[in-house]
Order: sequence, then C-alpha cells, then structure tokens
Amino acid sequence: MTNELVDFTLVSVALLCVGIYGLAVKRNALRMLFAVEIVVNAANLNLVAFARFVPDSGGQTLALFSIAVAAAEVAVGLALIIVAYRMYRDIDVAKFGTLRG
Amino acid sequence: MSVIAPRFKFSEFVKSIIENAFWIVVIMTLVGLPMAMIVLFYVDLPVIDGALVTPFLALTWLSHPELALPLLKSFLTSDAFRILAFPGFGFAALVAAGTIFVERKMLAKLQLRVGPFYCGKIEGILQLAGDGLKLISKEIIIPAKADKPLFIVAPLLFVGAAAAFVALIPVAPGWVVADVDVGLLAVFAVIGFFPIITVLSAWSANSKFPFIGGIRALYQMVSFEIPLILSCLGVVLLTGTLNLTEIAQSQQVIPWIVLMPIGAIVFFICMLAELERIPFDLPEAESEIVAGWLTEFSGMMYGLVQLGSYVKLYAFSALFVVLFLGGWSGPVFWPPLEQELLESGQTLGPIKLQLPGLPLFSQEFFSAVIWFVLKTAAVIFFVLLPRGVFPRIRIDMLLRIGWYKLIAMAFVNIFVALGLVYAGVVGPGGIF
Amino acid sequence: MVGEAASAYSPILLMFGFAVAATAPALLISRLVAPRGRDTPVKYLPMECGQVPKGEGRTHFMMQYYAYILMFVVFDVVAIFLYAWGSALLELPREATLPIIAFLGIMFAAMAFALRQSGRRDIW
Amino acid sequence: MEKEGVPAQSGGGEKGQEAKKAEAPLPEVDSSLRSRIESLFGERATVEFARPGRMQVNVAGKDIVEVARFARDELGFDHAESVTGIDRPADGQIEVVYHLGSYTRPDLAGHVLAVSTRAPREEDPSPGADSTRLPSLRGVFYSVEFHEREAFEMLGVYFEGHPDNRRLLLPEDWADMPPMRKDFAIKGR
Amino acid sequence: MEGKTTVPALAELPPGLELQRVDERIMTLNVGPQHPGSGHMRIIVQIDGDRIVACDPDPGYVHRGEEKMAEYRNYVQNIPHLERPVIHDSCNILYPYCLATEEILGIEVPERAQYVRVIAAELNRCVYTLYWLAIYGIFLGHSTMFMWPTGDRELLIDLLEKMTGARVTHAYLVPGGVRNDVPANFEDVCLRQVDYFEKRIREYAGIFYDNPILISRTRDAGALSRHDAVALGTTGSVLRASGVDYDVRKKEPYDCYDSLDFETSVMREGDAYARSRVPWLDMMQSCRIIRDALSKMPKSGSVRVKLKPNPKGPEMVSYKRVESGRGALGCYVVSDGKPEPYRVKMSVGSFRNLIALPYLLRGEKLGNMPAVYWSLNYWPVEADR
Amino acid sequence: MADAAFLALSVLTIASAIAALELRSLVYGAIALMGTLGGIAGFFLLLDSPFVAMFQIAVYVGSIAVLILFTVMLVRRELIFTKVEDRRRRLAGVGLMLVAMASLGAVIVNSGISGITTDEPAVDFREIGADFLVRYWPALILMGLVLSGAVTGAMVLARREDTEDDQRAG
Amino acid sequence: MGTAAGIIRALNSGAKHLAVKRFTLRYPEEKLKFVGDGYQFDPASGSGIAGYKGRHMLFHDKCTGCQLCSIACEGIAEAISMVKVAEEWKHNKKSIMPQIDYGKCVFCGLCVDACPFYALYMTNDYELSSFTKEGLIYTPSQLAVKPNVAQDSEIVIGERGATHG
Repeated sequence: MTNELVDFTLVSVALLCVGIYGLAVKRNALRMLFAVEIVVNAANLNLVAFARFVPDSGGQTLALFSIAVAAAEVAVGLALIIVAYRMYRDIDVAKFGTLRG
Repeated sequence: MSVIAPRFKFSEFVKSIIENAFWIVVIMTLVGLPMAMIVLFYVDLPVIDGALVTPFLALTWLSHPELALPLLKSFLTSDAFRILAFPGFGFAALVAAGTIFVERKMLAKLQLRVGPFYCGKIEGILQLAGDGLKLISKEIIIPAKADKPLFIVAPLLFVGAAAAFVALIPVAPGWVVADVDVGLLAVFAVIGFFPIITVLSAWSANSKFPFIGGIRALYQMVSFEIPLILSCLGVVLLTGTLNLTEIAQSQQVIPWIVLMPIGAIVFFICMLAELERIPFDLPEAESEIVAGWLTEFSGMMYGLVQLGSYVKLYAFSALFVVLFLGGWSGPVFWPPLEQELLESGQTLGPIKLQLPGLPLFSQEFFSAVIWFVLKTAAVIFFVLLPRGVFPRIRIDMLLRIGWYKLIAMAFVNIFVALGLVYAGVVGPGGIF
Repeated sequence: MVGEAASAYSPILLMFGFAVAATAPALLISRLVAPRGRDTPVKYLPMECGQVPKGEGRTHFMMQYYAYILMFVVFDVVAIFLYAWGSALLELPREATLPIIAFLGIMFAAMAFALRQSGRRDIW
Repeated sequence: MEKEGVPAQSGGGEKGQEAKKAEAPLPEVDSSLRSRIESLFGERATVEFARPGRMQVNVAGKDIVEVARFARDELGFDHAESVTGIDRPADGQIEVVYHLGSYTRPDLAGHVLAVSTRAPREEDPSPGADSTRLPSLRGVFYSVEFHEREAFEMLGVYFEGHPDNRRLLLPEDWADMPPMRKDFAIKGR
Repeated sequence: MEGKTTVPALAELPPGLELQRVDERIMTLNVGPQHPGSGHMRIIVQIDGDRIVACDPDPGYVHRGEEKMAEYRNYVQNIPHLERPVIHDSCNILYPYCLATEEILGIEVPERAQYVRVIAAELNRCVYTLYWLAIYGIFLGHSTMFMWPTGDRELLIDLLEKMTGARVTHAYLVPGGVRNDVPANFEDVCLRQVDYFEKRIREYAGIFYDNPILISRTRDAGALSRHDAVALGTTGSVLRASGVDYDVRKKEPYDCYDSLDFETSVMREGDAYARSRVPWLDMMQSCRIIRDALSKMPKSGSVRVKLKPNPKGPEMVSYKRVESGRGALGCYVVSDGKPEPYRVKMSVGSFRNLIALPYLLRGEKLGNMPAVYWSLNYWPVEADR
Repeated sequence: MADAAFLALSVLTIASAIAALELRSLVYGAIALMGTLGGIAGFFLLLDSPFVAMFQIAVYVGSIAVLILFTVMLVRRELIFTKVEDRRRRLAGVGLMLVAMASLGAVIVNSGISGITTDEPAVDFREIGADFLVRYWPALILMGLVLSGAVTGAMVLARREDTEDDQRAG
Repeated sequence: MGTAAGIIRALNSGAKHLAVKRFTLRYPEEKLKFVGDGYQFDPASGSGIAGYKGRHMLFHDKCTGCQLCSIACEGIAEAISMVKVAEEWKHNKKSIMPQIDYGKCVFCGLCVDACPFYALYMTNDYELSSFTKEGLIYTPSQLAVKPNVAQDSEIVIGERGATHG
C-alpha cells in the first residue's frame, strides 16, 4: 500500500488548522511567529505533494522559493520582535500599544 | 577523613557489584529477552543457499567453517554491520580513540615532553582506557538550577549528531552507511544541528560561563558554516553531483585539491572552526570562560561530549579526504592475487599460508580502505598540529576572518571552478 | 513508487539512534558505579570560580555580534541555493549562468551593506 | 654613584661609620632639591635626612597635598612608588610615607623623595570613622590609588578625598583591628 | 573596631570604575579566584555583551602578612620568609631587603659576592620570566608556549641549584653577601647552559612572538601611552614597553651593575604585545649580563661577611630599590635599634602595575582580558605579600 | 514501510506543532517547532524530493531555529515561562480549529483528488536547478531582491540604539 | 602575505620540534645529580660550601646541645626541637640534641649556618615523604644516619637538544 496524495493533503490541512489556531489564540509574538511558520510549512507540504503526484519540478522549485522567503520573513519578524521587546519590555502583542516609535 | 573522597570499602564495593548484577539480570530477563524476540520477529532474515537463516540455524552453521563463511558474508553486507562496525560507529569511535591518543603523544613530542607513559607499559597505550574508567567512575553532578532533561540529553544528542555525520561518509566503493543522492546537502543539514545542541546545552546549564561559551560557539559555528558550504560548491560544479561516493570516484585521475587549492584551504580553516580546535577554540577558552559550554558537565557527560567531538573530527577529516583528496583512490598496493590463493591459501611445506579476511573482502577493498585511512590520518595530523603552534584568537577577529576573508576566498574558488568548467578542462569532454 | 528515496535516508536516522543507544548506557553505568558523595547544596551550585553565584545565569545577553546571526539566516539560504545551480551546471546552457551572476551581484551588494553595518561598533 | 654601607644617619652604628658619613658630601642635585624645599616651605617641611639619592621630608597632614603638588610640578617627581604606613604608638601617631620617584627627569632617575606625614592614632581604632585621617594624594599622583587603599586597611588611616576607600587585600569580613598596628599581635608571639 | 568598610556610592567611583548604565544587559562575571585565567586573585568584570564595562581587581586571596611577620624576626631570620611571595624570583625579592639591611647594619659586601649575587639575580630573573611567559602562553591558549618555557626553566633551575642548593626557595642572599660560594666548575657549566638557553629562547620567536595570530591578538590590546604609563606609576616591562627608558639597574646601579655591559630593552607601542616582548628581550640581556659577570668575577675571595649572631643597627631608615623580574622592587626598612626591624615595607612591581588594570580593561573585549591582565607582568602572590 | 513511516511522521509533526504552541516554556516550544519542521522534511523525503528536504533541514532547522532560539534567549526569563491568553479565546480557537479541520478535510476527501497515486519515477533534483535558471530566473532575481531587502531591513531594525528608553517614553 | 609566511614559519617550527629530544626527567627511574655531598658550613672562609639542601645529618660526637639551631629555626619554621637522647657525651651535659620535623622544615639551611660546632650539615637526600605526619619527624638517631642517595642523571646538551642523560 502506497501513500496517496490525499494523505499528505490531510496532514497539510491539519497543520494549517493548528497554525490558524495559534494565530487566533496566542498573544505572544514569538508564538505567533511559530504559528506562521507552521502555516507556511503546511503550504510547502502541499506544494511538494502535488509536485510529486503530478510530476513536475515546478512545485519543488516553488517550495524552495517559499522556504527562502520564509527565512527572510523570520529574520525581519524576529528583528521586529526585538525592537518591540526593547520598546515595551514585553513580547505580548496586546501590550504593543502603538507601533509609533 | 575527608568527605570529598569517601574511603574505599571493599564490602560496599562487592555489594554494589552484586546489586548491579542482580538488576542487570532482572532487566535483561524482563525487558531484554522480549525485546530480542520482537526484533527477531521483524528483522528480515537472510536466505542463504535457499535456507532461511534463523538464529538457531545461524548458531549451528557458525560451527561449520564452510557454512560459516557465507553467513559471515551476509552479515558483513547487512546494514546492521555497517551501522555498528565498519564504516559506522565502531570504526569512527576507534579512529576517534586513536586520534585522542595520537594527539596527546604528538603534542607531547612537540612540546619536548613525554606524554602518556606509564599506563599500559608501552608508551602509555592504555591511557585512554584509564581515562574512560576514570570518567565513568566519577559522580555526575547536575547543577540545581539546570534544566535537567535538556542538560542530560545534550551530550547524547551531540554524539548522535556526530554519528549521523559519520553515516554519510563513504570509506570504500560501496562502503557507506547511507548512500544518498544529495549527500553533501545532507552533510550540511547534519552540521546545522551542532550549534543548536551546543546552545541548548549551554542554556540548560543556567550558569554564566557555559552561557557565554555556548553563545560564542553559536556565533562561531554559524559564521563558518557559510564559507564551509561555499567552499564545497567548487567540487560540485566540477563533478555535477551531490553524491559523496560519486564525488570520490570522480577523482580517479586528479584530486580536486590540485585544481582548487583555495577551496581546500577555506574548507580546512572552516573545519578547524567547526571542530572548535585551536586556534578557534573560543567556546572552550579556559583562560576567559573556564571551559565554555562544557563547564558544568562532569564525569561521563563530559566524556561523551569529548567522544562526540572527536568522532566529529574524524567525520570532517574524512569529508575533506572525500571532497578534495580523492577519497579512497590510489594505486593498488600489490598486483592482484590469484583467486585460488585467496580462497584456499598457499601451502608452503608444512605451513599453510592463509590470507585472513581476503575471502570475505576483495583486494580492492583493502587497498581502498588503506588509502582512505592513510589520507584521513594525514588530514587528522594537520588538524591536530595547530594545537601546538597557534594561540587562540579573539571572537571578533574570528568572525571577521569568517565573514570577510573566507567568504571572499570561497567565491574566488567558485569562479575558478566555473572557469575550469567553461574552459573545458573539466566536465564532459574535458581532460579529466 | 512514492517514498522510495526515503529508505536510503533511514540509515542516517538508525545511526543516530544507535549512537544514542550505545552511549546512553555509559551515563547509566556511571550513575551506578560512581560513588555518591554527601549531598550539600554547595555542590549543586553553578560554577562561579569559588564564589557564591550572583545574578542570573541566563541574562538578556546579546553580545555585539547579533548582526552576524541575522546575516547567517539569509546567506545560508543563498549558499544552499547555489547548490541547486551548481549540481545542474553541467547540463545547463551557458547563458543560464547570467541570472545567477545577477543574483550574486544583488547578494554581494546586500552583503557589503550588512558587513558594513555589522562592523560598526556603536550600534550593536 | 651610591654604594651600600654608607649610613648617613647619626646614632650608634658600627665603629668607623661616622667618619665615613662625615666625609661624603651631598651631590649637587640633592642639595639643590633640599634647598628648594626648605626655601619654599621653611618651617612647614623639615628635611629629616638627605643622603645621595634619598631624602625624606616631614610635613604636617594639612600641607601634604601642597608639598606633593610642588614635588610633582616643580621638582619633577611624577609618580609615587609606594605608600608606607608605620605605626608609632610611642608618639601616638601613625606615620605615612610616600616615596616619590621620577621617570621623566633623567637627573632625578636615581632619586627617591620620601614625604612623611603623621596622623593621630587612636587606641581603639574604627577605620574610616575616627580621627585617623589624612588628605589623599590621589588627586596629585594617580599611582597612589591602591597603595592608599592598602594603607587604609592595614593601618586604618582614612584618606579623605580618595574616591574608592575600600578593602583591598584583607577578606571582606575581616572584623579585627587593622593588622599592621603594633598592638595587633600575631598569635604565639 | 568592627570592620566597617565604606561602600562608595556610584558617583564616588573613580573614573576607571564608574558604571556607564545599570542595565540588565550588564553581566557581572567573577573571574577568579579559582579560575584558570586569573591566578590566585579575583577580577570582577562587568561585561556588556563582549565588552568590558568595568573591572575591579581584587587581590588578597593569598595574603600572608609578610610585612607583619617581618617585625617579629631578626634581620637574618627574615630571609626565608621574605622570599616567599615570589619563589621564582626569590633572589631578586631578597635583594633590596639585603641592600637596605646592609645599609642599616653598615656592611660592605665583598666584591666576589657582588658578582655572585648578580649572577644569581639574573638567573632568577630569567626563571621568573620564563614562568611568567609560560602562563602568558597558556592564557592565550598556546599550550606549547606553556611547556617550552617550563622545560627550559629547568636549565636555569639546575644552575641555581648548583649555586644555592635549592631549586626554587634559595634563601641565598643574606645581609653581607651570599650564603655560600659557587661550586668548583661552575663557570663552565653556567656558560654552556646559558648559551644553550639563549639559543632556546631565540626559538620562541618563530612559534610565539612572530606568530601572526598572536600578533593580531595582542597588538593594540590594552595600549598604554607613555604619559599614562608614567602617571599610573607602572614599572618594569610595562613601563619600558611604553617607551620609557627606565631600568633601576642603569639608573641607580646597585652592587656591581655599573661595571657590567648591558642595554635596556625598550619598545614604543605600549600594547600587550610590546609588554610581552620586553621581558623576552630582557632575558637576552640577562644572558649577556651573566656572561659578562662570569668573565669579570674575581676568581677567589670571600663571599660573605661574618655577622654577629643577632645583628643590630642604629635607629634609621633605608629605602633600596632593585630591578626585579616585574619591575622596580623597593624595600623600606625602618630600624629602631633592636635586632628586629621596626617595619619592613616592600613596594613591589606587581602591585604598582595592578593599578593600570582597571584603566586598561575598560572598553576592551572579554577575550582580551587574559592577554592584557597577564601582560602587566603581574604576580598575584607578590601583590598580596 | 512507507506507511508506518508516514503515520509516525504525521503524529510527530502534528503533535509537535501543537506542542510548539502549547508548551509552557518558549525554549521547549522552539524545540518542538524544530520537530515540526523536521517532520515536514521527512514528508518531503517520503515524497521523493530529497533536495527540498535537505534544504528544509539546513535552512529551517539549521538557521531559522537557531535564530528563534537565540531570540527566545534574549527575552527576559519570566517571559519565557509565562503564557498570556484568556480561556474563552482559547476555547473559541480550539473550536475554530476543529471546525476548519473537519470542513476542509471533508472537502478534500470528497473532492477529486482522493485516490490519486503515481508510479512514475520522481523528478531528479537537477531539474530544479535547471528550472531556476531557465524558466524562473526572473523569480530568482526577485528573490535576491527580497533576501537583500530582508537582511537590510533586519539589520536596520535590530540594531540597538542607546536612546531606546527615550523612545519608550515618547 | 606576511601573515601566510608567519603561519608557515610557526607550523614549521612546531613540526621541527617533533624531532628534538625530549627534556623530561623520568623521575623515579632517573635521579638528578647534585653538587658535592650537600650543603655544609666551611669554618675557614666563614661561608657555606655549595651543595643540595636536603635532609639534615647530625654528628652526635660534635653536638653540644647548645640549642642555637633551635633558636635560629624559631623565627623561621619552628621545625627543630631539642630532645633528650640516651647517649652520654662529655661535651653534651644535658644530653639534648635536635629533632627535626620535616613537615615544617623549609630547607633554608640557616640552622647549619648557626651551628658553631659544625655538627649539622645538609645532605642530598630529598625523598622524605611519609604516610603519616609522625613519619616526618626525624629523631637524632635517625638524623645520624648518612643517607644513600642514588644520583645518575645530568643535563647533557647535544646536537638535538638538551636531555637528562
């Protein structure tokens, strides 16, 4: 018995939902970043899965792009969190009253 | 009567031995035997000469020389043997132990000392065993405020990651634990784990010196990873593959160090930094931060980290050999022997000359392994030599070297390789 | 067959598992064999050169080189990206090198800026 | 050129020494130093003794900064070599001697000017809080910083104006009297 | 009476010690006393990341009270005690005490004894410098530079043992000369071993002093300008590395140094590298002095003036200086006419150079701390006495 | 074999994703996030795309996780160990998650993609490189710009200025 | 390029020393050779005779029990105490002789200088370790025994460096 496309898609959906839950509930900036990462990874999984079952290297290429952009996003996101932490001495997004410097 | 060193009591010693023996027997019976059964249930038993080899059959055959040979052969070609012994953990640990001993003796020689001398009668050859015994019989002290799970697991993870690195190294044609398509990338993926383990262990110790040392280690490993990755790109450009076995085989004619000396130098320097060897042993700079991220480790935990780091040393040296020094390629030592001599030996009067092992392994295999080991030993020598020659450098200088000089040199190397490919020297239709 | 490639990678995991399993007993044996001295609270203090520890072990601690970590995250991606190009180089037409040159040019510019920033002492 | 065995101090040495001492005249540098100090400060600074290369000047506590500044700016003594505290229970005083040397003036290279001053001594010392006080010379010579801290903890002389009058050598929880006082006896002696 | 220490408020701290900001970024690190990179002393450094914000040296872990003990023993009995603070440099640390005591007791030292003393002192200076250099090597992570000097030190220790009968704590110099004459064929052995020794220390250049990594590590680390070096009252190699040509052996020659041929080694840079190189140059000069002294030494003669059992001096003071391995070493002896000195004060080079430490370390990298600290030619036990 | 591996990986991935969000300590959360990312890499391996898998490990686990861990260590200790969220919101979140999961899952299971499987050989990873430079090279340039923008922006943002206290007040 | 040259020179210097002879005294097997018979006091010149300052040797026929060695030691190590001996000497009326505690002795040799009758001198024996503190206390009769010290090895300077030959 081999794996089917739908299995991977279901896992991807589950991860996506976990990510959405995190984004909706968590108020900790770092946790929200974690949730974003989970969502991005769910998307990547879908990309690669479809690329495998509909043989085309484009899906993998796109996944690579996606990972690279995620790295850039994390770098900027963490820099933002550090700035916010410096300003408010906290990483709770509810306490980030104003983003004006 | 000091409290620090309790006096040795023979009765307590005997008691502890008996207790340990008791528990070992109990655990083996209750856990070990069922585990063995479960494993045997799942393992794909080999079929030799049409007979399924069960453990009982295997034991029976072992007593018969002619039947034992194919059995042994089938064992030698199994994954288990590769992981346990030859290109895997056993070999790496053996080389690591040898490295530790050679390092101590060589450093002593360089420093006009004697080094390990008394343990084991001949030049302190058993010193390492003594050290191991010492470490294992020391009390493990975990700081009260430490994060215990992480703190205990970190040395094990370190050894595990080093072993995973070893798994990717091909030692002889076909002799590699995991022969994967993107071997080089897998190597980088494995290397990426070391900074994390280091910084986690440093964080878990909850003490100042390990924390500073861990963060230094993080900076250092992370900064030298990029030149390390870039310096290997030249080889990939020339060979067009990421498989380490293919890379090694591509150097039958000429090792890449001849064409890309800059890349080899960059790789070597980055290797020293990743291994935390002097002159880059900042994470363990004892004059500034005691022992860096190893400060709080005691007893066998420290020993495990040391084992891991020397296994890592072997793996990196072997990777250097595979990438730049042509792996196992080299002239075969003696002309190929006749098959019959290999199998049944030669009768010289009353003595029957047997070549041990040759019926099991081919001659090319021996030649390859000898070349590989020789080359690796040479690289290890050059990794060890700086320890006696250079002082430690400073963290800002280190980062500056990594980010400015080495990356620039790595790019120069890439363009050199590109030029070689486009000039038609290497590649399809090229000279090599 | 989907999932064939994965089997080639399982030995890495097995090797990792075996190394952990083979060395973990060393800790256990050490635990069994080693003498256990009397427990005093001082024994379990973190190392502070013979002084009573002051302050926290883990502090808000950045050192002056945080910029290098940020740079690492981005340039690690770039470096591994180059492998996608490098492994396929021999099969590619020669014009295909131009985009990568342009890409590298952009990254060199970014790197020059980042290195200049990270070299400045007063802002980290 | 100074050789040992030339005691210039009066008072019962071995025989033959007095004759030698009388013969040795002071070199020109020393005598000019002596005359400059004596002419400027007069009564306030008495020259205790002057030998080739060595001179000791006794001053009162209130004048010490002035003398030191004069020695630094006019005479060319640019650093302090040591600060010695001597307990004089017989006089009820604690003597503090600053040994000043010069790196920048070549003609003074072999000279040491000792500036001695006295602080009142208390039978029951409480360092830092009693009358055993002197003005600090750290404003004049940076190099006396640790020496004065040592004198403070060893003899209890509090240096007013010293920015960091803390313990230096003794343990932080030392609760006995300053140990270099003569009434602090070593055990068993 | 109750050891009341005055804790200074923040504003009162000296310029070298004020905290720039009290911040959670700043971490207080106890370097020492039980630390591979501090000797037996404590340096409390406050670091902001990798930069040292403030540094407070705290010697006083091995306080012996030598000065107090000296008030209870007579002039000769003090000899084995006073050499204890720097056992590697024991002849030099006894030298000013002997000179001062001789002045108080009114003794002339025989000429041969002067030369023997100088040879012993120079050998001891080399022994000390090698030990110091070894530790400097290990502080910089250079293990070979730890082993070579400790090994080569054996050559000189062997010579000193032939001279004095002890390997480190010689108790050789006494008021009035030296304890015993040198053995019969000492000149030949000494010349041979000193020649070999000089050859050996020249080899340090390739692996240590000309090592690019060492140079880049210590160059510009803790640079001390000429003006600051004078103002801080530093001495010895620290002073000479900053370009001040001051050597007590030249400026105020004691014993027979005025008849010997040597030069003062001076460097201009004033950084840790220059401070580490000057003692090495000094060792070369020491070899030169020893050879010169061996050739000029009277072949025979008395080496010791016979003292009375409990010698007494007049009521006087004496302050004598010599150039020890760590710089000018002054001994201030106050005599009140009794067989015991009234007060013995040693003004030691380590203590004087220590003043420069907080000054130099501020703003340095943490990695520079051992390099700068030990380049001050500092011996913790001597500072502590 | 692939199935057992698949099941194990899905359990590992989803469980560690939940753990990354729910563990009390942020450091353990970051470790759990590493587990998720590693699990995704395992899926990539199962999908015969080793290049993407190794890229995922090297980039995500090797560098992004390092950065996250480092940032976690930068914040104050009590912030690492405390969780701030209210209960009602959390329940709503769980509900939302379950509903979304069920509906999306139902849609996918009932759509046409169920039952798709393939026996074709996997794409060679070298084609990815060819893709990059032949077909998608404008995207590559664009990504270069994105990455350089990211590193520039992050450097400008993260540097510390000693006027930060004033900023907080203002 | 200067850097590269320096690095190569340092590596060369290190590798070169792999061939230099080691300079280690293998102590229990080899023992150092000392000058003469030990530190003694020469009545003729008023100064000592060079020699190793090891364990003392006491000549019972010369000791008068004058306690000068003990007094000299009092300010230094307090290692010497005078004890009764069973022997009868006509120059030693009180029958007391020094007993030395090597747990305290600092081997300065000032007791030898102090002895006006040359009854004490120091020998080459330095292997005084003992498992008990009492074992370090040497009575006059133990001090009278002349130690037998093996000494064979000296520094030899050769082509390939110095060794303890």
